[in-house]
Amino acid sequence: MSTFDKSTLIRMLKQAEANIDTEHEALSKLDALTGDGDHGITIQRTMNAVGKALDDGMDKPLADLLKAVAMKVMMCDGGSTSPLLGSYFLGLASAATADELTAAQTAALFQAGLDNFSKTSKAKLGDKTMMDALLPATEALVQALHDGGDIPSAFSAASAAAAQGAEKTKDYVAKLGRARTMGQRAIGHYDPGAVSISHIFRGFAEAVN
Amino acid sequence: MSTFDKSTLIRMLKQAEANIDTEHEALSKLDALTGDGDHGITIQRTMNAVGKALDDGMDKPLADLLKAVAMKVMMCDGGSTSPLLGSYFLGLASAATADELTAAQTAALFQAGLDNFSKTSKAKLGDKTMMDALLPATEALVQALHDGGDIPSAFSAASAAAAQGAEKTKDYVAKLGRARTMGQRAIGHYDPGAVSISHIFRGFAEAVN
Amino acid sequence: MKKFINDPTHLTAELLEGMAMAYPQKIKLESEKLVCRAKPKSADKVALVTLGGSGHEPALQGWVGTGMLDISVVGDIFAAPGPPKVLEAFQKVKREAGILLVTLNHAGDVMSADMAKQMAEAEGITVKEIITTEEIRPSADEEGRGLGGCMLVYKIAGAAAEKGMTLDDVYRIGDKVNKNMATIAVLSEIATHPSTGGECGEMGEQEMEICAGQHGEGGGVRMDMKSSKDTAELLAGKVVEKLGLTKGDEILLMVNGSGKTTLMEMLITFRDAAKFFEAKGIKVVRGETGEFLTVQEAAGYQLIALKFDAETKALWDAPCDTPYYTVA
Amino acid sequence: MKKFINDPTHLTAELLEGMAMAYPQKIKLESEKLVCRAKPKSADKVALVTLGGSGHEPALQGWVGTGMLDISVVGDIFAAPGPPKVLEAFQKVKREAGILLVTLNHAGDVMSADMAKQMAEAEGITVKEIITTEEIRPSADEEGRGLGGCMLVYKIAGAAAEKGMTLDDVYRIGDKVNKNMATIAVLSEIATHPSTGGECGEMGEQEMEICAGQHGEGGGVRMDMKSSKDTAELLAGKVVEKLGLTKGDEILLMVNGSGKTTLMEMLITFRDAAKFFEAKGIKVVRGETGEFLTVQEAAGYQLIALKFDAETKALWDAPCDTPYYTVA
Ligand SMILES: Nc1ncnc2c1ncn2[C@@H]1O[C@H](COP(=O)(O)OP(=O)(O)O)[C@@H](O)[C@H]1O
Ligand SMILES: Nc1ncnc2c1ncn2[C@@H]1O[C@H](COP(=O)(O)OP(=O)(O)O)[C@@H](O)[C@H]1O
Ligand SMILES: [Mg+2]
Ligand SMILES: [Mg+2]
Ligand SMILES: [Mg+2]
Ligand SMILES: [Mg+2]
Repeated sequence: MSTFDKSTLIRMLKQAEANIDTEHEALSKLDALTGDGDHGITIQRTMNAVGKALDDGMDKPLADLLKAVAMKVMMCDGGSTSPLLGSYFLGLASAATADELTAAQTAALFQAGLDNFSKTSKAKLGDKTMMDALLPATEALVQALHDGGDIPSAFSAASAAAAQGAEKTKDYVAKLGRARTMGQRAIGHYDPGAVSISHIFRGFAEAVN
Repeated sequence: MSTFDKSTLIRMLKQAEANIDTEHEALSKLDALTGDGDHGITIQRTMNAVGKALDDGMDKPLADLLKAVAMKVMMCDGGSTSPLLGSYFLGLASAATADELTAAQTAALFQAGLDNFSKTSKAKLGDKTMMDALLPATEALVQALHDGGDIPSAFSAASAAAAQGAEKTKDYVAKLGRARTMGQRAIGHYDPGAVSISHIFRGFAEAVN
Repeated sequence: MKKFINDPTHLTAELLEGMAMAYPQKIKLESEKLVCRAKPKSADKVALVTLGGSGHEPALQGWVGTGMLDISVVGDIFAAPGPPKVLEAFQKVKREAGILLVTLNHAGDVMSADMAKQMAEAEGITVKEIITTEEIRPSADEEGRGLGGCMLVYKIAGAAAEKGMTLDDVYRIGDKVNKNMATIAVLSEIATHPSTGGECGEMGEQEMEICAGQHGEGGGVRMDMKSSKDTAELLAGKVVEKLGLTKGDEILLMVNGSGKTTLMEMLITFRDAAKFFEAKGIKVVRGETGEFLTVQEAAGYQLIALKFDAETKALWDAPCDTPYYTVA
Repeated sequence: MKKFINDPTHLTAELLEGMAMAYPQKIKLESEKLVCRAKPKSADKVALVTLGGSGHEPALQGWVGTGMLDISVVGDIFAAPGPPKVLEAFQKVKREAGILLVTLNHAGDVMSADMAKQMAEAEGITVKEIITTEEIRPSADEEGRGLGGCMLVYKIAGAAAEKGMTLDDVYRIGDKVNKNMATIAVLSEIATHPSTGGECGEMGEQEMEICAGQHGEGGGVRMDMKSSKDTAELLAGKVVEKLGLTKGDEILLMVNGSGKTTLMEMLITFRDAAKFFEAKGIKVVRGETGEFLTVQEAAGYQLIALKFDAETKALWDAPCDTPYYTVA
């Protein structure tokens, strides 16, 4: 497969949701080490909201569907997760110019997601946040599509980059989020939000491969 | 020794205090099983108040000394223990007609203690309270003195009767005090107050033997 | 026992000092263990006195102030204060209008109060006494202890006294509250004695006890731990029975946490109990949820209900101003 | 985890229902997670809104009512509510006089508030925001979180709003409170998450942590458990430093228990801290000791102090009437 359309994106998000359903307990345990122990709950609640919004809005044009997803995500009490992913989906929605997208448009879609996420997040690379997975994943995706890669291999590259980014958070001191106050003691622990993003991108890759 | 005087009574009470100092932790543990776990604290506090009042009032006539003891006992926050033993000492004081007492007067002294204790206590034999030790101890003492026994053997008899009385509380359901509400579940546990009284009478016997 | 304390033998003295320092506008400490109003009530009004051991904060001294208690005579941890100190309180507030003494039904408190009353009478001081016995026991012929419901007597009789009612009326109203209220306790984890660190009793991993006392002295009925709803309905059912509540009755409902139980649990419990009453047509017209009479870090709560009439309801709503209960 | 709860996924909904049923004279619940005043404030006065996760009862919704908050937007356990719900609160109280939003400095709350404010502005609703950051951190260049001190902002800015002051003034006063207050937390036992039963962090048998956060997320300084006095003096010393308190200054001192810590310990702590301040000539002119912002059954407390001036002191004393804080 090499086209990217609404149904592809729906399949990708559903697979991401399934991965989070599997991983949420481990994610809460990670958050217990550097935060308040609830990230598994909030990310699962958020991804389930995504799934629900997709089911309810199947027939809408992609932009409207993504806007509905964003609203649903922001409606759930997701701590940091819900405004961050809400912003991400609003960003995606803003670039969803059609229900079927070219490679360049697909790259632009995910770039817009990252851009709007960044506005809310304000995180830089190395701050030990979701950004550490989302930024390299998006860059890898955009680069691969720009270099003419097909959809499956582009998302595989993105997934690998997200996983690598999440892995690196182990060595960081947190600059944002609840873990900020832990200082050096955060070193050695993964950032749960970054790990979530890597599970989500792994889901994207699994859905198209 | 066969006379009973103020200094004898002081020695007896001091020995009783020493016994309670040794036993207070075990008494709190008993109270934890059927009450609120503080009887060791309250009886020790009470007996220490007795010791303190004796030291402070050595030179007073016996009746005044016992009144001072009673006030000091009642001034300490002793839960059930402080009004009960306060009444006991007030009773003793009321019959302390001289600083040196005949056998008959000694019997009357302890009988008066029991009588005034009973007014506050209202307990009957078998109610699983201090009464179960104090009543038989006093009866044995009075009987022995009446039968012409000397002071040491009379207090030995009283001590044995107190111990036996305390032992029996194991088989009783409590009718008064905090253990009242335990019903059948109190069976198998000693009443801490009765055990205290037996330690006190053991001290009396030790002091004169 | 991991606690923020200093000398375990000075707990009561230090906590009272702390309360007096935190609320100097409302209370003051006299002769070490008498907690008195900062601004005494005028002498033509009935005075309210109570007594009891410490370790149950904010009870009882937390309710000294306008519209509630005049003096709380504080004993050491879980231990009734001795009779002379109670007498001292009577001497301090003696007045023509008279004194109402409220005693919780526990052996030590009752005996201390009794001796103090006799001493007061010998000095010509008149004291009327209400012994609170509102606890629901497993069998109806057992006499109940005095649990958290005392707070309702202080509040309502206190408001009556503040209004200038006679001792007879204040007594009548307080007695009516005692007779129309019911408290039932549930315990799921037992307290430690803060001076000795000893546990007051023992309890299984998945066990709870209803009709439990305040200190883990037992005497209740043990059963498997239940959900909030099942527990609340079990307890509320016994309240309905004891007070003979029927459709149209109006009640005050109070959930009084024992210490460790979170306010979250108490609020959920309030909801479950209130729904149970409402389903029977019994109207929950006033409510309180929080820690009133605690027992250190015991887990569990007391469900307290009062069947209102117009008089007690109006007095419940009357203003009061104490460190731990204020009505604006 | 032995708790009186029902469905662990409905904790927040049920506890809010319980609070609304217990205090219908003071609050009402709208669209599930907006806790609003039972009698709305008149439209010519500034409205106060706040937001935050549940699990910290009685905070934050326990302070909705006359003289304090107009709406508390409640998120699920320890989780900020999403932006649209905050927007809904703004829409509900929008008015010429304006809205003051008080946000505690935690990542989720700040981001949610920020998005909601942008949405509100797009609709022409003006909102001024105070982000509370009064926490004392181990090093002075770290930005503090918003802990229990928020209650002081609600009370004092709320009183200003109730008096009919302009948004600028209400903001100025609230901001002054934020800048003149300090909170330092000590934690000795960690909470469990009430939905998952998981422990939020870990802590040694004889360990305590100062500058600890609200949920056991760490970031403080660990040390051996200390006595009440030593702990209180350590914390109070840091408060003196942060607020630059000197002889003659007047402060409000608050000891806010985290959940498991008994009121006995808090009162002893209040005494020890107050004596420390008084010895330096700093006058503790107002006090509060109790559970304000809790974290389930965590043990420990927050020591909160506000350096008063005449304006903030008078507003602190102004009447208010909410479920969990009342000034007569
Ligand atoms: N400003 C931010 N930018 C990106 N990610 C952030 C930011 N703040 C927090 N996060 C992420 O949020 C995660 C925690 O999410 P969650 O546990 O749901 O929220 P909370 O911290 O409010 O409990 C962190 O692991 C981190 O990855
Ligand atoms: N009415 C009574 N008569 C005699 N002894 C009593 C009575 N009530 C209680 N007691 C005694 O008091 C003991 C408990 O004393 P203590 O623990 O000091 O007081 P509290 O029960 O108030 O905590 C009981 O073991 C019992 O022996
Ligand atoms: Mg978290
Ligand atoms: Mg006892
Ligand atoms: Mg006791
Ligand atoms: Mg959270």
